[in-house]
Amino acid sequence: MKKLINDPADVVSEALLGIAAAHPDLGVDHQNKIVYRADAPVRGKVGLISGGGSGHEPLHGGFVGPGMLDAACAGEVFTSPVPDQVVAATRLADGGAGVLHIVKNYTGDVMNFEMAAELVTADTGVEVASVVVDDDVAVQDSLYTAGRRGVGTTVLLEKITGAAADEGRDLAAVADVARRVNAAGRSMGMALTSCTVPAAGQPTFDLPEGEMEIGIGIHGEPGRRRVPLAPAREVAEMLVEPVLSDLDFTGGDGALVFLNGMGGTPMLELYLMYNEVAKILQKAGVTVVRSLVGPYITSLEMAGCSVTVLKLDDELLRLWDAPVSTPGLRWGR
Amino acid sequence: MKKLINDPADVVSEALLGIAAAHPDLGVDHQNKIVYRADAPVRGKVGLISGGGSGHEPLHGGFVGPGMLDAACAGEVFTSPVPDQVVAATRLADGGAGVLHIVKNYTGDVMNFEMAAELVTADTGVEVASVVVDDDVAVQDSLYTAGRRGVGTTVLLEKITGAAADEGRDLAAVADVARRVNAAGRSMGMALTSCTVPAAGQPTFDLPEGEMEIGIGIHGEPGRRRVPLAPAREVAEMLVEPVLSDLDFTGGDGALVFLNGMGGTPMLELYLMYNEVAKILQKAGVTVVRSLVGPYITSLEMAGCSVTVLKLDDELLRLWDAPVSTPGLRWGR
Amino acid sequence: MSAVPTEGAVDVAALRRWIDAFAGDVAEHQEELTRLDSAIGDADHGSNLARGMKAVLAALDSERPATAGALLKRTGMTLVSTVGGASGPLYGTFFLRMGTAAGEVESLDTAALGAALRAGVGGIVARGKSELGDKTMYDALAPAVDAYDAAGDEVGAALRAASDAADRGRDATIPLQARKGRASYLGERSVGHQDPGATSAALLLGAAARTLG
Amino acid sequence: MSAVPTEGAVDVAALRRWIDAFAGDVAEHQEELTRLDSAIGDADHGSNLARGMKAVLAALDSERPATAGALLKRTGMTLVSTVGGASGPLYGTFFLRMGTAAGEVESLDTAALGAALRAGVGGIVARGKSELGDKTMYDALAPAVDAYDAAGDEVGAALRAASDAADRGRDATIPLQARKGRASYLGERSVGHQDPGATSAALLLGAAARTLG
Ligand SMILES: Nc1ncnc2c1ncn2[C@@H]1O[C@H](COP(=O)(O)OP(=O)(O)O)[C@@H](O)[C@H]1O
Ligand SMILES: Nc1ncnc2c1ncn2[C@@H]1O[C@H](COP(=O)(O)OP(=O)(O)O)[C@@H](O)[C@H]1O
Ligand SMILES: [Mg+2]
Ligand SMILES: [Mg+2]
Ligand SMILES: [Mg+2]
Ligand SMILES: [Mg+2]
Repeated sequence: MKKLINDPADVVSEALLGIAAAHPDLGVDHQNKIVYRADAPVRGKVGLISGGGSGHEPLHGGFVGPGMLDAACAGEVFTSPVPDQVVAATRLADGGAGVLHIVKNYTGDVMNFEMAAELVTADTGVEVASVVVDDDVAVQDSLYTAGRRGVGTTVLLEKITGAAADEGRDLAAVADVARRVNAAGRSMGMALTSCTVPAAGQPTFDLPEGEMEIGIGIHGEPGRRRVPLAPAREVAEMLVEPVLSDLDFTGGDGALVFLNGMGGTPMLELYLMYNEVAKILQKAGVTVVRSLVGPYITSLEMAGCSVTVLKLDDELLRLWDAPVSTPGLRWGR
Repeated sequence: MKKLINDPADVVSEALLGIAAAHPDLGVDHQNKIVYRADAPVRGKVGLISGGGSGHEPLHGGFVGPGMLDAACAGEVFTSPVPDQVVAATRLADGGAGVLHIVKNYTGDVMNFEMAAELVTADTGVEVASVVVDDDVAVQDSLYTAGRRGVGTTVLLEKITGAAADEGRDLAAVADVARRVNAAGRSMGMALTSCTVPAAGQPTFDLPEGEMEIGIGIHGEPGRRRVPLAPAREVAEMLVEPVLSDLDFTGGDGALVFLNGMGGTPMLELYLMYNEVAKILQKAGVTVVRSLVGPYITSLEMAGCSVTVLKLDDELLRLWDAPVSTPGLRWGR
Repeated sequence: MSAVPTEGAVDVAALRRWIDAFAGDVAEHQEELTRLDSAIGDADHGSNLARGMKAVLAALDSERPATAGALLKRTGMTLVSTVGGASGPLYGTFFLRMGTAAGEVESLDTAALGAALRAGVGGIVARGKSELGDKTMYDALAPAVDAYDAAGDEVGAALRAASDAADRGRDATIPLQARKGRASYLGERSVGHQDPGATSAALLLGAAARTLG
Repeated sequence: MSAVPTEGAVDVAALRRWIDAFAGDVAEHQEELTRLDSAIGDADHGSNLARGMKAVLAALDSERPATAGALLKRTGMTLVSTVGGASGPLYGTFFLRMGTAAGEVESLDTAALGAALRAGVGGIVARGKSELGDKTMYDALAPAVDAYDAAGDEVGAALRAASDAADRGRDATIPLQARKGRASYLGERSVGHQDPGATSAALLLGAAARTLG
């Protein structure tokens, strides 16, 4: 294992020290492993929190700031945070208008956030709503799965919902925007390499030269199928086709296209992939009105990418364009 | 070789298609492989151009936009652009106030930019000034080297000099700011892995488990020495010590600290490393007033990082804080 | 309300020995659990449980709960607060419910221990909505409590039966296609791999048979 | 001003055969050149030169220059415009200066060819400020032009002497510590490796000996 770390057990807490040092606009509760807006809670604004295992940076801590999240809980690498963290983050984020929990659909995340919401409601009276992101078309929502995973759409949802909260909407309305984003977003990912969980010390799976995994999530797990390595244009087809067959673009809505890097794939390749994706979407008659290219929801140092397509209406577009100021996404201020 | 590409020969031109598709604010001259501000030239403003081999993204194309570069030339992977490209970029960027060439100190870059400047001056009458960035303390400037390499400081210089040009200064004054930044910045880098040049098809060098390279540049070349893998805190010492012993901080100036990822190292590790670097600087009595953490000047998918320390005075700080709007760095608008 | 110790009953000290033994087994098998989780999950089950059980030992050392209920609930709360992931809430709920069922007593007889175990497993089902054959820890735990109840009055024999059944349940996860948790994302590719949670659950019952019998 | 063809002289067609042969040698040795550049550089010398020589062949095919000067200058300009890196300006300048020295003639005799080669090498020194022993292409080219001049009037013999000297100069780069170009960043670690540019320069002289002699 080759990593820039000290003791594998300290990776998350030491990275949080670095986040605190690098971003004076953010506060870090090192005890509870929470990154929060230094000016939290914002009076009268619905608080937005999220969290999950670490190893997906900049998600979620890098999306804390004006226009996006109020606080984020960092679990151990690829391990959902514990309820205590979520409770503490909820308290930090509550400005009197309630708190929205943005939860990626993984058994662990869902259960830990659920327990936290039970505790918050019982102990503090803070109003909590939850939205579960499940946008990964690699996984069918059926009796045979834990439902679709929450992947790329999470980033877009945190941004757009953050803008809705900034407009002063109430908790139900903010949660509604979040659910609309989730309903309008679909993703599909692939890996060229595995990644190494620091505590495990070796790659999660073995992926020989000449092969790749299609339909991966963001936890370094193997994907739905292993296929021979293919040129970028074919990889793009494998990702975009299932996304588009699951989203109805006949209404003439525009799309936000998000080409995400899994952590170990450089921008040169991501832009090249984005070109392939854009060509396929154009052929399919999808009008791309906004795009995002880069490593925003990652799987440690895994090489690979995912494609997220979000159907935009005028409101979602306006909320996407609204100012945001976080380490990971920043514009308009 | 596992990469998201089609034909290795087309990597750069296809990535430029992706940049054009993803960034409507940027123009791309595909013939000359130039990324430019769609609104270039800006009348009356000194034009800023840079360029170099590809594979360092977001450098340089990702730093084109208001407040930073006017145009950037993309060479083949790790290969300096040719004079024709530089000439074309100079023309695109000239708003009547002359053009500054920002050149990283590599034999190839220097010679190609030099030939371009000769051609521009002979053919067009556009006034050109050049600044050569040479901030890498791994390489001593001596009879036995081609001088120090240009690495991390390039990013900071492009940002700060861009702000100076935005203020309407003339070419000599803008070039002077650039030279001051170069004089005040020092960098040192390391690698955990090699990277693979697409056209070469295999890793540039072999770096076994348990070893790392100290004193690398940004072209996937081996470093100054190979040493056993060490914990992050020791790696930080190996990078910061030579930087600080080359910069005089007795005047009480603040520092901008830039912890750069080489492409394959995830943010989790970069923040952890930043924490180590910040601790060492604090112990050394250096006041960090600004920081930048992330992959901004990369070496394809190489795992590793570099540390750049820039001594700031009030003016450089103000110019760093000025608004910038590029794919790679954006704030204030 | 403190219980009168019964012959052959499981007292607080024995329960503590169980927790100690489970913590030891988890530490010993940490790499194996993570390796199993690498094949069909995200390579953290071993480190998750090891971290949690280390915290449990520390909590029990500092608090020294005096009743079965207090000891089991402290174990559960510590797991909930330190493990995370899927197994944190699940094992946490197991011990919390088991502790609630056990009550503030100094020892448990065979029937009370069986009822407490069954309550704990019920907590896992309530949290995880797992069904038999989903390829989860429940596939080891469900047959274990059934075997315990079927084995009669002698606590040692009952726990050995439970442990054997848990081992068989664990082995029986190998051919299954997962329908819960991360492994379900793999679809048919989950077939042929032993479930990590069922493996740690079998360790839990094995430790019980060694220490409570 | 068109020259009278001399017996044993090198005409435009022969120069074109030289360029063709060099392009072929570069294509054939592309991987080797890149491998050498991997050890002490950035793994692109082979693809750089291969790309450039492919473009040169295309340019010469479409333009069919009628004089030695035009052919060599077109070669140089194409290399400058397509190679990039250090070798682009260096080889580009070599051919540009060689073409200027050759002039608008249809053939070169032994002395004129030697003078043109020397002018080309002078261009490399002017651009790259290289000195003997810096571990660059100059270490193959400098002894080559000296050997050419020392070899007498017969162009074939002169080129064979030059080619042999270039090969020796190339081999002599192995023990050197680089003082120019990327390899210099490696310090002592550059010792023991053959310089990629000296290797391609030896190919250039080898192709000349085969085609112009
Ligand atoms: N819904 C569920 N019900 C019961 N057990 C489950 C459920 N989901 C997952 N598990 C168990 O959890 C184990 C994985 O635990 P762990 O790796 O610690 O958490 P995570 O899956 O969040 O990484 C699985 O092997 C399985 O036995
Ligand atoms: N200053 C110089 N003078 C002469 N030759 C040089 C000089 N610098 C580099 N070279 C030659 O260029 C070769 C490398 O060419 P190439 O790999 O194509 O360019 P780059 O070094 O820019 O990647 C070296 O092997 C060396 O022979
Ligand atoms: Mg996990
Ligand atoms: Mg190069
Ligand atoms: Mg797991
Ligand atoms: Mg090279």
